[in-house]
Amino acid sequence: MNLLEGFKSLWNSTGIANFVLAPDPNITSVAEQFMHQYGQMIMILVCLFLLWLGIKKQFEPLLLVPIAFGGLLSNIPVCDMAGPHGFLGIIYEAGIHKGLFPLIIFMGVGAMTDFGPLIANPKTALLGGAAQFGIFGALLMALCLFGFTLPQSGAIGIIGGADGPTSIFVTSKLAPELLGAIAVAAYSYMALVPVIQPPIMKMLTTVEERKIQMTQLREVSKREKIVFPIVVLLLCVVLLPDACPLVGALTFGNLCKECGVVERLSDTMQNALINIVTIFLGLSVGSKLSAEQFLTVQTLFILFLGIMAFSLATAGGVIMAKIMNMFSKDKINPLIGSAGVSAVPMAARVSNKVGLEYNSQNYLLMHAMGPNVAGVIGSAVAAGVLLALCK
Amino acid sequence: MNLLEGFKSLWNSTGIANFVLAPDPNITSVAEQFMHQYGQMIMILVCLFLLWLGIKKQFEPLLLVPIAFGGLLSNIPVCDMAGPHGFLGIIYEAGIHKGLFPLIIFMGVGAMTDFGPLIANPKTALLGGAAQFGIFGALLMALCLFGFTLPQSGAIGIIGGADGPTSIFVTSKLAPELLGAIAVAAYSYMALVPVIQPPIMKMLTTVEERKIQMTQLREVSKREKIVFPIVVLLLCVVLLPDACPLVGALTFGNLCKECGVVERLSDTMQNALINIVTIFLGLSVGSKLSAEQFLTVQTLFILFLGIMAFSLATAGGVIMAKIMNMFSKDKINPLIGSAGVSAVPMAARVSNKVGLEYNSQNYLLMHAMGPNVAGVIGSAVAAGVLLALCK
Amino acid sequence: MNLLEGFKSLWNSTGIANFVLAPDPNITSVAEQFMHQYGQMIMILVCLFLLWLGIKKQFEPLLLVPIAFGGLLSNIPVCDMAGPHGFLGIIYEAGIHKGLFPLIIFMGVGAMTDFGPLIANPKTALLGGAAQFGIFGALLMALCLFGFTLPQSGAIGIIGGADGPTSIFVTSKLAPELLGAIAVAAYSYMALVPVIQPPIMKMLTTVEERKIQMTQLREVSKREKIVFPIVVLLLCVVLLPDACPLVGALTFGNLCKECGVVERLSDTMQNALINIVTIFLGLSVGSKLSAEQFLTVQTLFILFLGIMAFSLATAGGVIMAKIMNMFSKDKINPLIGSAGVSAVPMAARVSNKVGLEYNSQNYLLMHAMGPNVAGVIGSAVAAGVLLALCK
Amino acid sequence: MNELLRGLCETFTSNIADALNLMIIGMGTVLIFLCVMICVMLLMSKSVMILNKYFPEAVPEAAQKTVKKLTDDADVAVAVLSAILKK
Amino acid sequence: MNELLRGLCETFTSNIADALNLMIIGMGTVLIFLCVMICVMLLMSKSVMILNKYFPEAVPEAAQKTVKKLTDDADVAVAVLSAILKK
Amino acid sequence: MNELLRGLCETFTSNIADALNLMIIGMGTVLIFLCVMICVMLLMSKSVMILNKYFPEAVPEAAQKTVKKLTDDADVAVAVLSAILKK
Ligand code: NA
Ligand code: NA
Ligand code: NA
Repeated sequence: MNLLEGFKSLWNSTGIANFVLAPDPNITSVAEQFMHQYGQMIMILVCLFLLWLGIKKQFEPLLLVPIAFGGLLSNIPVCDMAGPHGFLGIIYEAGIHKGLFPLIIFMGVGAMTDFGPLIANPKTALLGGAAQFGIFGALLMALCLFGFTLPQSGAIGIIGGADGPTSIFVTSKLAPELLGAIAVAAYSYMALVPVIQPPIMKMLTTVEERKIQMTQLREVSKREKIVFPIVVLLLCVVLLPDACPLVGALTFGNLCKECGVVERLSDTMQNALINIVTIFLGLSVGSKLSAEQFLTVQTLFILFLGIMAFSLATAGGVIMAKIMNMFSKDKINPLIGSAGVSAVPMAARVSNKVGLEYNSQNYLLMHAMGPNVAGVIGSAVAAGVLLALCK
Repeated sequence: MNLLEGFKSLWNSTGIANFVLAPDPNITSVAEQFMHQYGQMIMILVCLFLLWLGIKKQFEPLLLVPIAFGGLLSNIPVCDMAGPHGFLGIIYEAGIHKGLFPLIIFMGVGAMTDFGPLIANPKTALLGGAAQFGIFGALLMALCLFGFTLPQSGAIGIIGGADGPTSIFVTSKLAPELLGAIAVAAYSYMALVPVIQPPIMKMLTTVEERKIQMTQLREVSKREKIVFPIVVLLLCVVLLPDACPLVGALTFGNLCKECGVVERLSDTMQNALINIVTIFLGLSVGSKLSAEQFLTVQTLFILFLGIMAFSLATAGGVIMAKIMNMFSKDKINPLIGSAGVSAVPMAARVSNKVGLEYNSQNYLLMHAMGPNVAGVIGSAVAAGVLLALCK
Repeated sequence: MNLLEGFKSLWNSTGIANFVLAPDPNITSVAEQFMHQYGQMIMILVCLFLLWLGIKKQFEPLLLVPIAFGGLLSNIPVCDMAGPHGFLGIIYEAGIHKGLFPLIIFMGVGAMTDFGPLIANPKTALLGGAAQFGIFGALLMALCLFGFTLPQSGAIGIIGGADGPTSIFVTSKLAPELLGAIAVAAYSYMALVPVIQPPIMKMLTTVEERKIQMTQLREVSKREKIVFPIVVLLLCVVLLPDACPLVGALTFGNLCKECGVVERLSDTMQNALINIVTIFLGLSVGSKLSAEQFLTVQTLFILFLGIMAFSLATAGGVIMAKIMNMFSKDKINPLIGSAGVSAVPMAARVSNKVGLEYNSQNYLLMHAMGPNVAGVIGSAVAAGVLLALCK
Repeated sequence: MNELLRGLCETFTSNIADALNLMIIGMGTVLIFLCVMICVMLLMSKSVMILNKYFPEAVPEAAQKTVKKLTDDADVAVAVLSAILKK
Repeated sequence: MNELLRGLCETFTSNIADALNLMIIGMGTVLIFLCVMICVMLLMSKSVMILNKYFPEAVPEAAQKTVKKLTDDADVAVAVLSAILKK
Repeated sequence: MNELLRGLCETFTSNIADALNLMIIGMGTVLIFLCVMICVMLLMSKSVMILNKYFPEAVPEAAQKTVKKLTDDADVAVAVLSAILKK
């Protein structure tokens, strides 16, 4: 090895020498050529922006910080960390491609979720169902207006489910090439729920409706809480086996929490296990933030469709509450309808906050938790439909 | 996609349409045809029963709840969760087929076990050895009376070791097709030790024997506890290398516990790590609860042989204590012989409880812990013999 | 199966019958024949000695106990635990060969490291740079005097980085056959830092220099601590992408620690995750302690080169401090130069202790932490150079 | 050109139809699922209430644990207190 | 028929023999293993006792830790106490 | 023999050259990296200080948490204390 050669070979492996790729003579479009040459550099700036969103703006930092950092790492030139032999590529293959990570996280979500408010007032489940309208509305727009394929449209629609692991699970099966954009959109909009929802909620309700007070929820016995996850799983078995991986993981976690005899396992699912998997899920989702897949006009479309999905979901929940009020004398405050989008517990808190603006004694939080957790089940069911029909 | 077609394809994927499989014209036997058609449905009921045993009857819930839930999930039609691309199938392949999970759990067991009582009174180890008679007795019956093959008989016999990870490790090597039934039998009977053992213990002992008081155990120094796992491993290296994966994992955990300089690792083995692996071990063992493997007359035989194995093991331990009393003036209370079956610490508690019935001042717990932990080593050694000779 | 045959086949599988292998007629050298026949037995003794070092002498027990135990297990005859289907072999393949374990541990190291003292006094980073001289000095000796190949020399040199995960990562890429010896040397010498460094530090400094007092460090704001890991990663991206897996993992952990919004993840990296990975890393590094790879004269060379690497690194740091004092009026106590070898926080403590010997009011600990953590970055950069040029 | 337009138009129509069908099927499935769930839950609650009347639940362990932990902390405080008062 | 019966009989006999052999070998191995273990343990205990006489064990760290933790909690209680008394 | 010696000599010379080159390149890279890092850090510290002047940092959460935890423990102590005083 010669000193000059050595320095030169090292220089050739530096980022300075590799950031700007040589122009590819096969690419004729100027914009594409620019993307080809400067893509990684731009993606690093995008990832730094996402990091800033996560840390400074606290947009779901538990996910966005690892995702953004994973994106940063995977856009480093020379060392192909997102490739098949790279750190992130290996984790992606083992955890996301095979679907393990989202399911394990969903177990943890189950072990952290209290379905009590839903059991106490079952009919609020319909609000969580109506909010899935956002999924199918966005799917329609993606398919008809923006020219996405059917599987891609399904993956984009699922953003409206406002549920991270569900989105990642479905996208990794239907359209893995969009995983980066969809995950970023899903987690960002979940963090933006307090900004997106209130105007829609106010637009669709009258001041009187917003002041409706609801009767206090009855107490739920331990036995009901134990039986509930089993019942949901069995229903899912009977009606929609395709949703069973997601619903199964959720109900397993919840059963472990509620049955009271396996506290060790339930604690682990809620802490060590979900944390470990979150770190690797985030990093490996970030590995899909490559320039050629993220720096496209499709990503802009996905960001737009994502906000449409959230808005339609919010509207769906609120309108369903108004419809239910027409047929029932036990009035529901339609503000809790918006909580049906899931985004647990953010959306329920938004319902509570907007409610308090109009009646400072009207605490809607527990009432909103019903549709909120029903929304998680609803999204999982909708995911099952998409997995069955969009492949 | 046509609306009717879509609904039809969704209907065809529902559990209702798939639970009852179409009759297979190649199957002529009515019973087999019935099993073929309704097997999954029956297995779901069986798994619900196992869940009930785990939750309500607290039969080793840490294992039985995940096993039963895994069985539930793997019997859901359409979504083949126990298949090679399903969630449970992937975990099974990576963790059980390759033997990692049982060994990791055995590390945790080692890190939780105190061999002090055995070191204080080494000769009680013979009781833990004699109790392995259950393994070979059940093996003989399985091979000669019930027509199992030699590897299958070995796997069935190991139920008599009363040790979950050992049973799963051996069965996954010798007869993976029986894993579901053997794991269920092993964990159920471990939970039933307080029911199975006392009659046998009383039958084989006189009232005078049951009242024998034993001298208090001497204190064991830290150095002895550190040297003990190394000595056991070296013995195993010299005498029976085939038992070394199991004995190695056990002694590694124990050494980490006793050496006092790696508390971080020992704590992790006893908590986060063993809990995480237990969740996945349970779920993936459950994935072997398929109808065609579990709903057979063999399963009934295994359940019968399992209880025989436990009974013979109990008898073996008690009789060995009586034999030892013939040759020694330092009398052993034969009630602690039954603790040799391992099932730590349940069997030792049973010895204590039965002892107290006959002499309310006679606390046998610590004395019974000696054979109890020796039984773990004994079973691992017996497992080594089976792995060496039954393949 | 015949009783005699059975006993014989069991006997043939015992360690007694297999410890001493039959002489290989193809081996002519007496020494090699002896090694071939008695190698495993000797390695077990070596591993017991390493265990004793870890437990009794507390030489980095968190690593040395699992490494030694892994070595013990992998030298057991008959059951090929370090082979491709053995417990340790599988873990090695998945975790070390693919590079995951060292990177995950480096994340944890990042989450445990406070770069504050370095940010407060950036110029001390040069000390951490100069200490990397040990790496290249040892590399030169290995290549020119001991006849190692270039990749092997690079792996041996990295011992001078005094950084476990970095050493294992580099060695597993450049010279996996030396992994056992290099890991043992690296961790042993890290534990021996309080013995190795003081004489060299005293030899190279005058009493007056050792009494130099340094001004107290300014406080570092939270923002600086958050920006620091990002800056280091970006620099690494620009200057040396080959070091990015290591630097990326380190800075990810550190960012999670400092950003304050993902405490769950940071806690997990510092505890459950790093502990779990440490257990498996140690055991699987131990699986490379096979007789034919460890019981060679090369291992002696590596042990010698390792101590040379540490000594040269210490000298490099101290001399750099003296050089810097020539050009700056803000004098640095050269005793903190030795902390540049990393071995966090042992080397910094040594600086502090030696400093106190000569001026009982001169607390150098925080000043020494600057070069100490800079040494970690410096070693990672040097590792990047080796990975780029030694392949 | 006419051909192309007609082709586009047809694709659009078929896409709209697909999407609307999916929407109807999907929302239908979700709402049917949840309706059935509501019915089953009401049934379940009724049966559990009857069950609870005849076989009352045992006092949950968790509550006892919290109490115990509190007591432990309290024990420390009491110990310290008495130590101080003795001084 | 006779052939079949004889075949079955032979299989049974061979199985019995196999199983009995396995039992003898297995129980033998287990008991030999544990006997050797007992002997080694007795030896070990003796040697460790002699060792302990000449090189007594250091006080284990764990104990100190517990004490420290207790003290920490106690510190809190003391702090609160003094704060209250000052008010 | 002469050939062999010359060969060895050449290998040795080439190895020395390689190793020295590597040392220069390696130490050069490490020191350049750290020098650039030092410069960037000084710059960064300056900019952050300016930033901190105009946009002061929020009080970190962690501190509040510790306080809260202390208060919790303290609450226990206070509760015990008042309970004792009432007795
Ligand atoms: Na949802
Ligand atoms: Na046993
Ligand atoms: Na270093």
